[in-house]
Amino acid sequence: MPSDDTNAAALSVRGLRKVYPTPAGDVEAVRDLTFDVAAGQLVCIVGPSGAGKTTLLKCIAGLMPPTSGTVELGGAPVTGPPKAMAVVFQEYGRSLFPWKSVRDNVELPLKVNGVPKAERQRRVDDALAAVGLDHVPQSFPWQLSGGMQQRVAIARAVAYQPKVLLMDEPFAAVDAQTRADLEDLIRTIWKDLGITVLFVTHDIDESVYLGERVIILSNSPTVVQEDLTIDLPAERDQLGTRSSARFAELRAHVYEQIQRAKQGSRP
Amino acid sequence: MPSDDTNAAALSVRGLRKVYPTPAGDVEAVRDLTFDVAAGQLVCIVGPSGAGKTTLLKCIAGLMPPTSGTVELGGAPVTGPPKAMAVVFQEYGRSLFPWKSVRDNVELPLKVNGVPKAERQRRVDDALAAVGLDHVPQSFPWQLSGGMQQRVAIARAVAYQPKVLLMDEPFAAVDAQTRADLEDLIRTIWKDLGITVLFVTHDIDESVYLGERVIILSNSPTVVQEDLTIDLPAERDQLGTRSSARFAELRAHVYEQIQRAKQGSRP
Amino acid sequence: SGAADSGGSTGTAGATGGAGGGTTDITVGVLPVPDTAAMYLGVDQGFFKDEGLNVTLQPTTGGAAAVPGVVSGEYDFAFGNYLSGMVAVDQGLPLQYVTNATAATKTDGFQAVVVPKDSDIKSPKDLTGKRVSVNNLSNINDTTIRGVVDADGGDSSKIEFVEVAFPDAQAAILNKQVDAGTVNPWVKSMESDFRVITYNFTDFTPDLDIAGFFTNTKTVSENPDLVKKFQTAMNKSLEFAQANPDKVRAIILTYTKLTKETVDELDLPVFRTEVNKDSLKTLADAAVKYGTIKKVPDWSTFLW
Amino acid sequence: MNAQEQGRRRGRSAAKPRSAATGRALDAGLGVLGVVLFLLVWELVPRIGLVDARFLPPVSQVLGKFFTLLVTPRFWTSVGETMTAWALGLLISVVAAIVLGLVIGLSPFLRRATRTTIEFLRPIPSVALIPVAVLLFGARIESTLLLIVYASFWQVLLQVLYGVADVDPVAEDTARSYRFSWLQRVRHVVWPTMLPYLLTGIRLASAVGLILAITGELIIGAPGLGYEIALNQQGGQLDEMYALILATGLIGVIINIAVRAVERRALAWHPSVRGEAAV
Amino acid sequence: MSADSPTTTVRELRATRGGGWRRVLTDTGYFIGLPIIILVIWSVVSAVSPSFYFPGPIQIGTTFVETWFGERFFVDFLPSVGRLLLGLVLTIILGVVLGVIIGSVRWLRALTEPLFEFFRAVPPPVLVPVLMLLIGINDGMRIVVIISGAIWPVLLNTVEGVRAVDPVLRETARTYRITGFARYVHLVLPAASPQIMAGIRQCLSIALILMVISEMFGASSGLGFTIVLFQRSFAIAQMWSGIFLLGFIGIALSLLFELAERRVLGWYLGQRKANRAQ
Ligand SMILES: Nc1ncnc2c1ncn2[C@@H]1O[C@H](COP(=O)(O)OP(=O)(O)OP(=O)(O)O)[C@@H](O)[C@H]1O
Ligand SMILES: Nc1ncnc2c1ncn2[C@@H]1O[C@H](COP(=O)(O)OP(=O)(O)OP(=O)(O)O)[C@@H](O)[C@H]1O
Ligand SMILES: [Mg+2]
Ligand SMILES: [Mg+2]
Repeated sequence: MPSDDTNAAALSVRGLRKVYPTPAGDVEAVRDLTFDVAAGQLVCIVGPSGAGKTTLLKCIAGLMPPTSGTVELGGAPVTGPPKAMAVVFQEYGRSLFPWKSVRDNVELPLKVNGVPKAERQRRVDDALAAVGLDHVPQSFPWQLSGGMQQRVAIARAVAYQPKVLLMDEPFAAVDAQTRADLEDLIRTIWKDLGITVLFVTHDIDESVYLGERVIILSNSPTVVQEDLTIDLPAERDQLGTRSSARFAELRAHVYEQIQRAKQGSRP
Repeated sequence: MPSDDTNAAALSVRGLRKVYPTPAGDVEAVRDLTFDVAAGQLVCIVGPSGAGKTTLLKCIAGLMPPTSGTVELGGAPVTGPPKAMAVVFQEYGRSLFPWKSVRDNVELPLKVNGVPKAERQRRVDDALAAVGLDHVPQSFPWQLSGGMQQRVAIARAVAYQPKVLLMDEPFAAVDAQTRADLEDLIRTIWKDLGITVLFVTHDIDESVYLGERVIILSNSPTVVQEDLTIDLPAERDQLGTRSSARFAELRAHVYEQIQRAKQGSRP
Repeated sequence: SGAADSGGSTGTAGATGGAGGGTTDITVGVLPVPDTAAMYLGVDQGFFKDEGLNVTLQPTTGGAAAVPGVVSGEYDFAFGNYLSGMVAVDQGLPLQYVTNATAATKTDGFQAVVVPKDSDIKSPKDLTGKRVSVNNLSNINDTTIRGVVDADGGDSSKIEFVEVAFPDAQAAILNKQVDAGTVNPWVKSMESDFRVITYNFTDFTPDLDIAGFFTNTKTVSENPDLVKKFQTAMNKSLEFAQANPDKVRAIILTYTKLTKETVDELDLPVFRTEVNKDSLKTLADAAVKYGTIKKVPDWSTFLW
Repeated sequence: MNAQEQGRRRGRSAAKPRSAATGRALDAGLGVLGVVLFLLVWELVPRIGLVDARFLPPVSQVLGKFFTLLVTPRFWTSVGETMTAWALGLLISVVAAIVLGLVIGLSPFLRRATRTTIEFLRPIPSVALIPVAVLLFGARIESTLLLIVYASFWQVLLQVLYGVADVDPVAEDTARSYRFSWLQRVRHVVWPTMLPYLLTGIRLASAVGLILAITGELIIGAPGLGYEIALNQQGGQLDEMYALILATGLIGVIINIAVRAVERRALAWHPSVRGEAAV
Repeated sequence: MSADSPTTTVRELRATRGGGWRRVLTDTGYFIGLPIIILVIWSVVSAVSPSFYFPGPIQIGTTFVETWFGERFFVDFLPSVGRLLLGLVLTIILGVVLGVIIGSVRWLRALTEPLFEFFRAVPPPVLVPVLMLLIGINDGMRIVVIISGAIWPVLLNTVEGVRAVDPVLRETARTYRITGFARYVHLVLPAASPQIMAGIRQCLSIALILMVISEMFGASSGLGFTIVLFQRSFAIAQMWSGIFLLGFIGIALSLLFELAERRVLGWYLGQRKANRAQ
């Protein structure tokens, strides 16, 4: 399902501000975020814990209204969950339906969105195979280890074939080897389907390895600390890319920026 | 509380086997593990998910009896939780008492073990400061982010001033920067107090950076795949050490061994 | 049977040997209904004090609760209809009636089986095959109604008896849940809605004794003195009540929730001291016939 | 209930924060409106003759009676009698259930050995014991007590057993690894884990206990509100009967509010109470 | 991508089953041990010191057979159980449907909350006289009595369960555009089912109590009535046999419920167990 307007700004965030009202007073999670993502781009977002990454993603997904500012997707303002968008939530464990098997979890969104049975099955099989879970389709989520659960959530998003994919620390629970495999999977899907991907992580290496761009967020209340273009070659591989000199430079740069962000420096 | 028999084998695991009886039949988690740890050594344990790392740690901690084989600590067989040993559990969130504040959680083991009040307070304050949590002593665990909870569990172990410290993936939930700080904290404590540390992780870089030795476990049913001595200088720092050539070599070696372990190769 | 054991020593709180002028504390289980007016009145008038009895009246909801109370020794005496007593004795419980409490009226109904004004039930035999409410099944009302119906030429085995408490009976009849119902007290003002089919006590046998006070046989054998005193006081009360209907009406208002209008209309029961043994024999025979009890009680130990 | 209720609580805590005070005021307003609507219906139904006013007096009449009742000492004596039986029964069953629950719950052997017996005794409805109570105690407070204790004991016992079984094995291991003694484990680990279950059990038990107190009085005739209701019903004083029913309902509401307040205080650390603070 | 190490579940299935017979024997021992001990003690005590109110188990046992295997089975037992089951079914349907509606509509919830709190607190027995007046004395009244008392746990638990659907799940459903009816089928009802089942479990015992109570007023047949009649006529052994019969009904209900629960909540029980182990 390659996007047909590859050059337009698929996503445009303008002056986004989000304040959580709580009994104890207001919490300003995000102060002022402005950035654009072109259609078909893969952007990583890093930032200290509590910076507002999840908050930002939820606003983009139309799950909650911003306090002020706008989010536009393909030119239209986001008011509710848009079509053809999939989200992999940070709380992966809680985002799976515990009363459905792995297979049914992946299949459900396709079913209620009217995908015909034959195609549905094919897509589900492919997605499960891609994340290495084709051997446990009848298990329930709670019978799996944390890493496996996270992969189910990823498979669900992949099978959905969205135009925009939002992922919130999707690899936090998987071991190093699997993580590397999944990183490559995301890049493959992204290139094959031409989708737009927003990828939140707190692994600096990962953000550099994956992204075309890395957006570094400041400490809360959050603004964009830096918007960094990753000028690594498009073809990347785990050993070669990660040991390249440019990778080390970019990595060091991001590291330094985050450290500054944590110490409270603002752009 | 530096150990007084620094050269003896503090910990000796001989032919350890652990079978879990379950309603559906027996599960052999650990088949045959034999290794020694000298007093005052820092050993990292890596291995595929489900290899039995947690099982091993629990047997050492005297929390469950091995099916066969022995665990000896300072020459005496372990039959119950030994004195002067602290464990940081993998399920850090569940190991904190939700009905006690952060401070009380750290203090409780000292209290029930009869540490006088003044000293108790000093130790708790120091431990909380060391993990960067001195600003939230009155909070309850569930008011903290995952990374903070994990640090409370670490602080509790540190304040206990054990002779032997067992840690089960203690940094899984903290962000990169904090993780680096905590790694250095562990090395500092270890050197200052001269304690014996067993550190389970699935971050390969971390195991190489931290340990004097890395024990690599095979796939379940588990044996020792390789026992690797880390010949890096004793003084380590995050930037220098990690970018050294020897580090990269060791890292690659461990990586390869784990990959082989996952593919089912056995020594 | 072991029933007496569980009671332990008789529950008479005060010294049983209150032989001299000292008073004895006794507890009497009563129902808060007009039938027990004589007892309340007697206490009020001091007849029991005169006999050296300091009475505590303990209201209960039914004879069924009073019997265990007496057996266990919690109550020294209790109010209960004669058929309830026969049932208990039939099961081997050690009870003995010591005085009368109420008898059916000679003339009019204190208690009646009624139907709606427009019902096609005209006489007792028409109750055959109908639903009739009584306050307690297997007790004095269904037994007497059966007797009346059979005597009238109907077939009482075809009556379907339903338990409905007296206060609910009117509503049950009006709402057609039952075809006929036993009401108590039956008062004139109900005549606008209902018609009486039978005054089932008087129609069953004239001068039927309905209820009395009973005690544990153990009390009778071990403490005849106390029983004697109680009987004396109670007889005085009954006579006084029979002679002073106004005082009876006044005292009823104090311990029931009946309204003044109802009480004024009330057809008071007869308060009589001597027991009409023949009426009880008739009742017992009918109870055996209809299977309420297995055998007629031994009169020498049933009545004092 | 039990663990499932725990689940609910966790869920609730994560629910969206309310839009503050205005929302709450609106809710309260709607609640009052609901009550008013109900009273209106009650007033109208007998007035327009849908139900015979003899059987269901209009609410104004009942409320009037209710307020006159409030100044009669007899009413308060009845309330006192009912509440005494309730409180005593609850106390007995709670203490017994805690002791037995801890003893049984902490021993796997006892847990397995008592299972069938508990499963048999528990579902026997306590009203079935009314005849036994009557035979044993007559129309005394002990009768009601027997019913209350029997009914509420199982509620609390089951909750305590659930609670003891719910102790997190990781927390238990933590305590053991730091060498807590048996007593210290009960005090610092088992008891706090069990507490929310216990309080749920007490809340359920207090509701059931009140039901049984009133039922016992109503059917057996032990002194108290239930007996007054029976008396008024027999005397045909329906307005007073309804007023008393109203009173029993209000007592139930008050008890519920009180127990919940205790719960909130005792469980400030617990997810059900921590409310919006949780992330 | 490397294959995962086989999961525990797979391995568990493959593993051998050990000590089958001994397991069965110990299980049986645990199952009937204590009941047998109690019965024996009871027999001995009642043989040594017979009590009018507490007949021995053998006497109650024979009385049980005499009393309930005969006409009473059809006249008292079946109608009572029929009313109980019908009442339960109606209670559950009504409770869940109302609960889902009220739980989903905020203003409705606010409107009804205080009223429900009140009605739940009214002891159901006092409603019996009222319902007798309003409905009459018939099976309908008895079933309404059961419903009016037993519905609260189901209704209120459903409301809470519907409200407490995990927000992450709710958001997941929203982003995948699972809305409308599908949302109830796939999200709301399953998510609330642990709580609904908890409510139903509570409602079982209340319904049984109310079945008995409803038959203590204005009935001429039924278990509740019969037991009281036995008591009033001092047929003690029969009375106990009736009480035990109620106990058996209670057990049967809770067994039925557990069967249903295992079907409906298989996922939930498994999940809880999984969280508990390790
Ligand atoms: N529902 C809420 N109510 C109040 N404050 C909230 C709420 N959700 C988030 N916050 C606050 O908003 C800030 C941003 O939270 P958010 O979850 O977006 O951070 P994050 O960048 O995703 O952090 P992490 O890396 O730990 O996931 C935090 O300070 C958090 O405490
Ligand atoms: N209580 C238990 N009952 C049955 N099997 C168990 C139990 N605990 C662990 N196992 C099994 O034993 C094996 C080893 O488990 P363990 O938790 O020690 O692994 P681990 O190396 O700590 O894995 P991870 O890195 O995922 O924490 C796994 O296959 C697991 O399924
Ligand atoms: Mg986040
Ligand atoms: Mg582990």
